[in-house]
Amino acid sequence: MALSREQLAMRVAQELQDGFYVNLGIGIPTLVANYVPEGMEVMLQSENGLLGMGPFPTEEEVDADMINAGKQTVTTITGASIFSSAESFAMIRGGHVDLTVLGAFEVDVQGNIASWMIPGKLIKGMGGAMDLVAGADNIIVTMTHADKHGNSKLLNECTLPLTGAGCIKKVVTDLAYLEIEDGQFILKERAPGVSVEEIVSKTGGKLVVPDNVPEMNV
Amino acid sequence: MALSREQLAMRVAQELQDGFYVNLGIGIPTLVANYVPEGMEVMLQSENGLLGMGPFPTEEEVDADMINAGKQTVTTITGASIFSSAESFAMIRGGHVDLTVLGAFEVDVQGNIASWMIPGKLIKGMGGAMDLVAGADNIIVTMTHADKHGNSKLLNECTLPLTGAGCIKKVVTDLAYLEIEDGQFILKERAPGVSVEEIVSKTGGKLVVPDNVPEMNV
Amino acid sequence: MSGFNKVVGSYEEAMAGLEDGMTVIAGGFGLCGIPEGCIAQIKKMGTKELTIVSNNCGVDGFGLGILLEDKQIKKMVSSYVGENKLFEDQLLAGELEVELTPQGTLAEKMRAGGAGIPAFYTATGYGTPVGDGKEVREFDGRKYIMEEAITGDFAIVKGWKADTYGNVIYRHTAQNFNPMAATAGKITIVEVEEIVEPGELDPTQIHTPGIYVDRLIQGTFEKRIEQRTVRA
Amino acid sequence: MSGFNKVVGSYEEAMAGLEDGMTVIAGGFGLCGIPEGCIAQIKKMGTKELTIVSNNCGVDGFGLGILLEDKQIKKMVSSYVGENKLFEDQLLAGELEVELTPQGTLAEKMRAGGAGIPAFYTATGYGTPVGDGKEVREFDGRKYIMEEAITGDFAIVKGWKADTYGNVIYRHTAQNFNPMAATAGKITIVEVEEIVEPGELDPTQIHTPGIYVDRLIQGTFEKRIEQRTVRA
Repeated sequence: MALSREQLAMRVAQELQDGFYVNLGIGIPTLVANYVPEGMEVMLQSENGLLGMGPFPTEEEVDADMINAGKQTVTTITGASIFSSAESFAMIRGGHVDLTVLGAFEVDVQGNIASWMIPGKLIKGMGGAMDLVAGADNIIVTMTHADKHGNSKLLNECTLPLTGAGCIKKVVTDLAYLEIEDGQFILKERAPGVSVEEIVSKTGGKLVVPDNVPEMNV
Repeated sequence: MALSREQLAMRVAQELQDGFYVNLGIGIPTLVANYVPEGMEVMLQSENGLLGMGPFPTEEEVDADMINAGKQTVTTITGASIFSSAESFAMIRGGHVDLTVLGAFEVDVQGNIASWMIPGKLIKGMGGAMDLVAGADNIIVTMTHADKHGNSKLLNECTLPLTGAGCIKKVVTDLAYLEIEDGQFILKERAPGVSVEEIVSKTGGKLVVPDNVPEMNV
Repeated sequence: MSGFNKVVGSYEEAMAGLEDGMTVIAGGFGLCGIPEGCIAQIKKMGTKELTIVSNNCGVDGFGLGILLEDKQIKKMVSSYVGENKLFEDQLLAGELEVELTPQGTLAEKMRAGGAGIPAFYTATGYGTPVGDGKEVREFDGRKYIMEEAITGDFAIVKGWKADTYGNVIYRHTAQNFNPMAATAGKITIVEVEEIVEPGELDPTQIHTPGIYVDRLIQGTFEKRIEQRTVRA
Repeated sequence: MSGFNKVVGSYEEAMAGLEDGMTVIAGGFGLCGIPEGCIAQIKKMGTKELTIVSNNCGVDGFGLGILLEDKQIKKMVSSYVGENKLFEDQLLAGELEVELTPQGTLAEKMRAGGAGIPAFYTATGYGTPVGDGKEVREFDGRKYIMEEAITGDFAIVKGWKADTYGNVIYRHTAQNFNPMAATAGKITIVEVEEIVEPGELDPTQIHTPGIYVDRLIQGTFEKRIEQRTVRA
């Protein structure tokens, strides 16, 4: 069965390591924070200028001056720091964030990602996404394997305008965990109950299927 | 009579305006702080990272963590701010300092300045001088009109390696106040008792002498 | 002589000199830490053909969004827009120009503008529409694009506290783009919640030194929340 | 799991991994705000052929000057040197290489190195020996030179207080180059006068966020004064 949003987040959370500074994009990536393994500490970076983002506030704690990159009211954890957006993106661009998780419309075998613009639709802007994909060494894209029309989102070449070029190495979809290497996708894990055949049929880009493709542990 | 160091500082101080942020170089420029006109407020910037430098400390106030760009122990005035050297030079390079005063070995009619390096002598470095001359719109060079061998320091072309190109417009020497415009020095004021002839004879670069050259008021 | 006292008594005085066609850099992220009073004053003045540099353009009826109502904005330089219907309408009608700039590049362009750095290289946007027409250059085997600095005729900034000399501190994440905006205006106006005497702020804890600030005004702020999210 | 606790128990541990030929970026200005303990440890380790990036090179017998005694430094990148006889001797003997860099450019090169900006343009040094061989480019009718970022294998930094997560604040003008150095090392070591628990420092008042800090150690500091100037 295809993974639920929660299961996607659980699988991504397995990539966390103790002491990681992590930037989580809007949507499914945000859910990853709910699945940090017991006893492990990670610190969330919010690109507007906050390191050490905490949960949403209680009604009493709500403060208009304390928001995250999604413009939601948030809190800080003990040991947080708050700084300007220039400093925040110095951190991001300079490669100091250990892991970035974000969604996408398309990813291709060259590690290109398209996530911000669909020609013909109103363009709202890239926000910090281009900085995040250009700055991080370690990025996980999480998205559905195909769009709602059944078209693969894992391609030989992105069809939409790019967010970043050659920067994606890991993709977690509702069907599989894949890595990108030497111009091809490598199927690393299957979602529980999902066949290799289904994944192959729904992957548009060149795909390498190893002899043994274990099921994900979610 | 040629101006004394104190008189040089007094003349430079006449260029101050109320509310000016000022960077004073080492030597005679430092003395300018002693001649701020009554009732006028200026704030001294020290390029290591201090805006609002105060006088030297008392013995009791001496603090190794509170120094100026000359590495001297100093104090701060009320309303001072302290920041990194990157921020300090952002201020300087960005043209936010209202007036910079510094010494020089040579100045020429193109507004070039040489102040940091004499070939054959051991080179200690430019420190912040190149940033200061490149960053400020309003710079006053203060120096003796000629060196100790009698050679003019106001030239058609600097002979020593430059600190900055085309950035000097005002020079106060022990003999005169001059401005640089359209590739020539313009004699604006004479030191008290110094003749135009003496200034002409000691100026190596092209010099324009207006009909009336008033004496300085020092 | 008034020395370093930057305090002005009214928003009229604060925004004096703003003219049609000027560029205004505004601090704020979403509706957080926005210079509400300066924006209201620009609306009141009716200044037109403005280029506004700000990460976002407010919402319908609040923040920079109110400047759309009388079509005062000619061009927005932002990383994310369109939280407001009016914006969308004017954009689609060709009445409004938008220059989309990645958020980190925008922050750095403002900082560079204030810091006398005319241009810098960044990997952000290379290979994307943002890189179109920009110089590409390789350093250490990686490709970067050249981005130029931004400066404004005016910068409008929202601080928390400031002393009368214009030394400013920001509150929580209302800091965001404000410190860079403050450095990049030919004339920088800061509005704050509280003005204190010089000496009341710790010199090592000032976010924006007074050298960047031309005019300072105490305001009152609605601080509307864009996404109120709470836990039980 | 140790989470974000960056505290190490000894300078041996703090400087572990430093090898001959590496580049070390050091905070400090003159003898103010210098990482005394890390420097002493480098001397003890006897690491050779080092490139040291620091505004100055200490004095005879103190600060980075002690690394000259056993000829551990191959190259200095500084804005002002030669406060020590040994430096002069080694320079004249051709045993030491010096790359003189304007102070503001040096600060910006460190910041750029930490911020993922591989190069930037500055008017500083244009038309001078510093500009020799560097690309010249005109923006808005003014000439600028391109300067490249600096990063180091190690950065050694002196803070005042830090929490165990490596959030650092600096004291007075001992801040100087330290915040930029902290961002520009592959491994950044911060030594401080006092280590406190997370939560004891105000989040909005942290000069160096812990994300930049790999190892943190509490030291004791002589804080020698280079120019003791007093008034009556």
